[in-house]
Amino acid sequence: GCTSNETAPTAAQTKAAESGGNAEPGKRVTIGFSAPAADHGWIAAITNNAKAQAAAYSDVEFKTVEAGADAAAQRAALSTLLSQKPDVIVLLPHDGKELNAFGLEAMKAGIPVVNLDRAFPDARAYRTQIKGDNYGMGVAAATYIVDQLRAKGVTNPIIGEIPGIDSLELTQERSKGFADTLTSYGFKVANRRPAEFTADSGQQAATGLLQALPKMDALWNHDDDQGIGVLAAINQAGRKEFFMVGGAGSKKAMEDIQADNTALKATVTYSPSMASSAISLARLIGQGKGMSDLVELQVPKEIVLASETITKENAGSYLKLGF
Amino acid sequence: MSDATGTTTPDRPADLPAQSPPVHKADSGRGAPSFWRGENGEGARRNLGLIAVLVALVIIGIATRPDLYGDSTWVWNNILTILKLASVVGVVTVGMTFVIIGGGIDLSVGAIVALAGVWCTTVATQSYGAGGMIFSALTVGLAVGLVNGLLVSYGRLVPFIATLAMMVAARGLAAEISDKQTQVSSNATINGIASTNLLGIPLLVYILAAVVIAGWVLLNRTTFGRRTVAVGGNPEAARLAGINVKRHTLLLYALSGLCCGIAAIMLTSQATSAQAAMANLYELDAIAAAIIGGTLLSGGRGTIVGSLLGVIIFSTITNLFAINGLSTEAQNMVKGGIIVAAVLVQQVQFRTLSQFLSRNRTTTT
Amino acid sequence: MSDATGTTTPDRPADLPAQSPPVHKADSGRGAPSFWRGENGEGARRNLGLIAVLVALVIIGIATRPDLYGDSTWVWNNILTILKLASVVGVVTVGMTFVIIGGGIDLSVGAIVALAGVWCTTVATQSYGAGGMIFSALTVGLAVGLVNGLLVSYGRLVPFIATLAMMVAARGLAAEISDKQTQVSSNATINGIASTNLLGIPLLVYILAAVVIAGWVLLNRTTFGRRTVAVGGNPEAARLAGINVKRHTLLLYALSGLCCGIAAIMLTSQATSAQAAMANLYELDAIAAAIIGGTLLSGGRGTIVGSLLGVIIFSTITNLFAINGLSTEAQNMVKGGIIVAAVLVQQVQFRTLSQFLSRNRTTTT
Amino acid sequence: MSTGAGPEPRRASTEVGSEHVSTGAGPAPRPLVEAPADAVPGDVVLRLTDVVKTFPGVRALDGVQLEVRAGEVHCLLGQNGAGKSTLIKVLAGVHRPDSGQVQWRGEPATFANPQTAMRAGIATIYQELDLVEDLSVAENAFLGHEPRRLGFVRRGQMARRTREILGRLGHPEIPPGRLVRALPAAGKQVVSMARALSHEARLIIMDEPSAVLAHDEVGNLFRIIRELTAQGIAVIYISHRLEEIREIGDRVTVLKDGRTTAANLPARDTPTRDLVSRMTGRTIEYVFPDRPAAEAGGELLRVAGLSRAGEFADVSLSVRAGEIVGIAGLVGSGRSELLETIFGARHADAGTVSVAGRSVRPGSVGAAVRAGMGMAPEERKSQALLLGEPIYRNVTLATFSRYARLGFTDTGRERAEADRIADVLDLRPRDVRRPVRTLSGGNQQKVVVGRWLLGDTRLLLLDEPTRGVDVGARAELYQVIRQLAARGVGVLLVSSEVPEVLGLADRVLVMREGRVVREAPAGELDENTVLDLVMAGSLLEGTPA
Ligand SMILES: Nc1ncnc2c1ncn2[C@@H]1O[C@H](COP(=O)(O)OP(=O)(O)OP(=O)(O)O)[C@@H](O)[C@H]1O
Ligand SMILES: Nc1ncnc2c1ncn2[C@@H]1O[C@H](COP(=O)(O)OP(=O)(O)OP(=O)(O)O)[C@@H](O)[C@H]1O
Ligand SMILES: [Mg+2]
Ligand SMILES: [Mg+2]
Repeated sequence: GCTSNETAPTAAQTKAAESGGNAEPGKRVTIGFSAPAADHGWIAAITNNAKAQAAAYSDVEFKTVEAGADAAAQRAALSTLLSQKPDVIVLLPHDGKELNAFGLEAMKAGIPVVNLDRAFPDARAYRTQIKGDNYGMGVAAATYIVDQLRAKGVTNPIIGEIPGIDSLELTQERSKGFADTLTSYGFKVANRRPAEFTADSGQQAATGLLQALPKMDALWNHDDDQGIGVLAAINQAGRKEFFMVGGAGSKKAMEDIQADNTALKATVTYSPSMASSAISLARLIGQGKGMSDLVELQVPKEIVLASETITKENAGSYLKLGF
Repeated sequence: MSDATGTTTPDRPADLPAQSPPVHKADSGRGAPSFWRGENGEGARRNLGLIAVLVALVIIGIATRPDLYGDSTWVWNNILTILKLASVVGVVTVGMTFVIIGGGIDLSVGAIVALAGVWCTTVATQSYGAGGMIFSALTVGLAVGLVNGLLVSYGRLVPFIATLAMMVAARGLAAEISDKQTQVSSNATINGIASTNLLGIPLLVYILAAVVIAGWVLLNRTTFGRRTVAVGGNPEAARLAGINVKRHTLLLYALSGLCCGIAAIMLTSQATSAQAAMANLYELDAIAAAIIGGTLLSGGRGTIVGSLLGVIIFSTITNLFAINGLSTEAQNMVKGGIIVAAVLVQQVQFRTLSQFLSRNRTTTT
Repeated sequence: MSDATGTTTPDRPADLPAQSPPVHKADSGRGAPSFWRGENGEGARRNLGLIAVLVALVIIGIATRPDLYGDSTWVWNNILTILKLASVVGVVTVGMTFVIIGGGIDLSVGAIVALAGVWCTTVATQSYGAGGMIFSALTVGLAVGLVNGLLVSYGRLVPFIATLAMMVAARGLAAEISDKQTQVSSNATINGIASTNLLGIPLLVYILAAVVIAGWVLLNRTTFGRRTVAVGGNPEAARLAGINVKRHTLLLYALSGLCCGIAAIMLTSQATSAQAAMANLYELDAIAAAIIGGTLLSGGRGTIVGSLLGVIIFSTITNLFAINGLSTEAQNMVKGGIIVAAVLVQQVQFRTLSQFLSRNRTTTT
Repeated sequence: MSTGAGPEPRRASTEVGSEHVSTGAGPAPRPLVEAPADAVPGDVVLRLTDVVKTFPGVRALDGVQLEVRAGEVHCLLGQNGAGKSTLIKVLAGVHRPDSGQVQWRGEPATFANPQTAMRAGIATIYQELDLVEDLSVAENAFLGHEPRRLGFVRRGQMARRTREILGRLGHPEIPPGRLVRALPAAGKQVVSMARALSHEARLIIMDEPSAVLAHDEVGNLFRIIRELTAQGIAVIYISHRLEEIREIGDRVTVLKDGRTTAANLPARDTPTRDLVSRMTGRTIEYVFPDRPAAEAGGELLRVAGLSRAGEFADVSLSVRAGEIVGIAGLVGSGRSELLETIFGARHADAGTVSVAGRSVRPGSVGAAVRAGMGMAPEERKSQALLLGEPIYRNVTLATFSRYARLGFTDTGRERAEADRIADVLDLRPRDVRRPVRTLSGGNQQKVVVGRWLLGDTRLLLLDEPTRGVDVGARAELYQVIRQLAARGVGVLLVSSEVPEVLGLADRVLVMREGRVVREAPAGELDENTVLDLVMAGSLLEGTPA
């Protein structure tokens, strides 16, 4: 989540309309947008980025229906969006599988759907999907941890994990990538205490974890927003013997990594900038154009963002992408 | 003399018998249409208040989005959208209404819906086809409801705690069964329930209507329903009247569980999938709808129609926000205000109406 | 005369007034220590049951992780961890206990904590320093509580609905103020609260203790507490005894809001930040703890010590799961079971003890 | 209790009985003495031997003997807390006895639950109303044994049968479909009776049914009881009003401290002093206290033109310091509402209330209490008591803040004050730390009244203060009220017992249908005059429209 007290979405996460090519104003496109209720910085950044990117185009009309606490509420909101007949719909569903039926319905009605981040199981339910790599996040985090531990010569490390809301499939994928990678090196997770993507829940989960593991070598926390609380808990417990890897890539986390005065030594990205890209893709789809750097005449079916590892060395260059 | 009956001479000798107008025969019910009287008089009046709230919400909708409301197809479609949105919570609320009238509370309804949904979409269950899925959802709902009932009635646990424990446990079990994955339903019949229309009206709305009517009949026309009122309103009196209060309580939770089973099928069909986190906080929605609808949280009083109206009001509010594209935070702030306003409107409405009616009645006697 | 009191001469002249043997006075408390008697006897016995549950939990902990429990530093640390974990919810629960004893319920506590936390960590507020932050958190909590109280007492809204509306609205406002961002607290004093120890015990635990003691005194030794019990136990009787029921109700919600303000500072300090989604579902935790602790959901009865024990039991359960590294789903299933078992143990405990004591008493008189 | 009809028998004292009162003839409680020759012939339907029932800390029944015959009205007498209600709850299957035998129609029986008892043919009207407010009259009458087909209530049949029963009870005007919540207290009592009659019962138990009934209603009740007994149905009748027992009873069994102290006494012929001494074991100076010779003081309460639509209209009255003003009237004549309005618990539509010349803010109980008023309301459970709280906290409910310092309560002092009240009113059990819930009905009533004997109340509003209070305590209560008046307190007393109003009050107001129809010094009225004034119209519909 966005960890600063600033309010304006960072300009760095939107792509200003350059001159020439696809940037030239074209046919007017109405983009309908829906994301779950933002109770968390990352989703807030998604919505803000989408809004800002849409505002950067003079030929885009942006209609947002922000819908409720669960898939049912989102479905109801989307059906009102559908009845307003936008040209393209950009959708971050509560759950891809639960909203698959809506994707099909919209596509059938001739409205292309850009799925943002949470995939529909049915390929006919979307025109394009752009998403982060949850499994890859876990892989990246584990890889960094393994490298560090090997460098230190730790043979039988105690590794902790603080995931986000555990019942979400994305959490499962992250944890799986993490566990799979560790296993391939003969390591395992000693204890994992889920939090809820919020700082206070992160603090409580971490307190429990620290109590359960009186000695620890490394810790992966899935989310930098809850990481604020995790770091606080580490401070409050006065523990220094391990290092921590974050997730998502908030600005605060990058600053901490750069300053190198906390347990946080690295974070693996899952950038909300994908929302900006989704709007750009939706516009191109609405105008019938392709991505001008590619040979294809149409926008590709699927784009998966790579999860990058940010450390003290490269934090400076990523800082502008921090949310 | 009171103003309402100011016909007598003030200086009448004090011991003159029998001719002063009957000051307090007010509640005898003459002079008012029978709709207002009898067992459901107050409930009916309260429901009128709820309808007034609904009308007000629609008027706000029209005022804010005249463009949409100008299109009659859209309006019809929107009504169906609202009803479809209300359908799943509506079914849960019917069961909840029984439990609350019977003096209890069921915090586990959302979890039961999730468990039943997950159970009926496992690969194994799906292999039995639509019939097997429906059967398993209903059975799971009923079984969990029975456990709730046993804990409350024979285990003598406070309903709040018993069903809270069940809420936690059932969600855990659902996560275990589904391995925290979203389980996709590949059964066309099940998935079709949500997209089928009969005579232009979605099947889900028929299901809601059927459950509501069945609930109404059960509550108002059967011994089970009448005893529910007794068990919730005065458990001691119910016991003294020879009602088996424990068994009755057990049945109430089972009924609620069964409703959750039905809701699970509806929700699974809508989402063409099920997962452990589905139907999140439905317990709050259902309780709130029942209470807005006039059900006493302490038991002994409530109507099915009121609960239905409560659910519809909540889904109309949600719809109102959607068509106005309000941001979540604004939405929440406004929603709080609307809920308060709705209850106040309804109360005022209710009081004014009662006064009006009783005045009317006094003057005609 | 009854066997229990068979000490008087049966043939004593009957016209001797007022000395007939006290057949019905067996419960005058002789033969049992004063702790068990009188107004708090039942509450005290119930609390013993809770302590038994706690002991059982600790034994499970020792059995499952003998390695950790072998280390006395770790054990001491673990106790402090459990208490720290309990501290925030504990403070909220004290306020909640008052509201419930007074016949109400407050679903908005989590939202108030979030709003107060967010309010006191805005850039503007933080510029006033720690004092300003504390002041604003307390003021916000109190103010929201007052609004709750006004809605319930003078607006005559059902508490469930009024505070549900407030829950939604306050979270919305918190999201608006924070722009849905996590607001980091950069105030060292505030952040230090959670990491300060006095005599080896965390400051947070002192705060909890202070609030609990203040709550206990308020409930048991002041007219305010007495009114609370009266208002919740029988509002009509309270009113006819000259108690201003509405004003008192208002104060109860204000008190709960104030507790939320205190909790907000504690939680903000722990997390060194605040956001609109913080203190999620604390209302459920607080209500559950109070009820486990013996507070009647319908009002009129409850103890602060019971509520405290309820909170500690819940945080001990969480701790037990953490040190055993249980998966979330297993954790949830087990938790449901533990809650049920805890209440049952406590009930049995309670019944057995009462029986034992009354037997004891009968034989000694 | 006055046994006659007029104000004459103001002084009827009974002498000492022996503490261990024997049964009618034999010295020991067992075996039961045979019924006197003039008892109603009939088979013994019910026989209790040595029944014991203990509650934690209390032996409520301690070896009870009882014998009831078909077609008789068997009265149970006993002080508050003697165990009468507990006994009938044992019979009704609510409580299970710890030991002792119950013989029902010649065979040993155990009634494990209310259903068994009802199936066996025992129907009960409980002391505390046991109705469900949100069910209709018919649904309440048939609760638990509704006429039904396939689980559906046969509403038509149920309404018809209810109407029939209500007709028999003399209340055809009560609509079977009306919610019980909308009925006045007396109407509810009728529904309770209708419920008992809806069973095919061989034994009907009535626990103080007349406590909430007015004079004419009691007559009505007696007519029904006679009808029932003529059919061979047995009736157990509990009341604290001896004159009722004389009128309707056949035989009397007396309980004291959970034991049968006398059995099968002839109801009509046993001298009052015998009955009373067997109940109380001591002398009861059964008197209304003398009225003081001195004139009452200055005007304390003035009520002018007070009205509330639908309840009462244009009531004006005054109470002077040291004066007891009684209000007589039928149940349902609006007296309770008047009192509550004076006390600020209801908002008047018109009129003013002033105390000692200062007008009291309308609709505010707080203002009334500050002006020095106190009110003992009519319905103890719903309006007055915190059932789970200890006795002393109930006694001090209106005054605890006076004993508090800086907001901190002084429990010791409260308990001492409550102890004093308990002594004065002969509360049983005497331990003021017991929860009020465990008290018998009459003792609960004493707590309600006792509350306002504390503190510096200048003006006492008493609504049916002696409802359910036994003979002995009643005399004490009268003394206390009179003593308070002698100290300059003004008392406004509502009672449905005309002799009580006439005997205790200095001045009497008669209310009918919400209006004051007569005001006179008590000495100028007699019971018949008052009854004539009061009687007009019946419970619900009253005068023909
Ligand atoms: N549930 C209970 N728990 C404890 N004690 C009880 C309970 N019910 C009754 N008692 C006690 O049993 C005794 C008998 O009470 P009971 O109600 O039978 O008296 P009663 O004769 O009906 O008196 P009244 O004339 O006042 O109605 C009393 O001392 C009362 O306090
Ligand atoms: N809950 C109620 N709903 C409707 N009307 C009521 C209700 N309670 C009382 N009334 C009306 O008010 C009138 C007076 O009631 P109530 O029986 O309390 O009179 P009362 O003279 O005070 O009786 P009592 O002498 O027993 O105190 C009744 O005739 C009845 O019509
Ligand atoms: Mg009794
Ligand atoms: Mg009355």
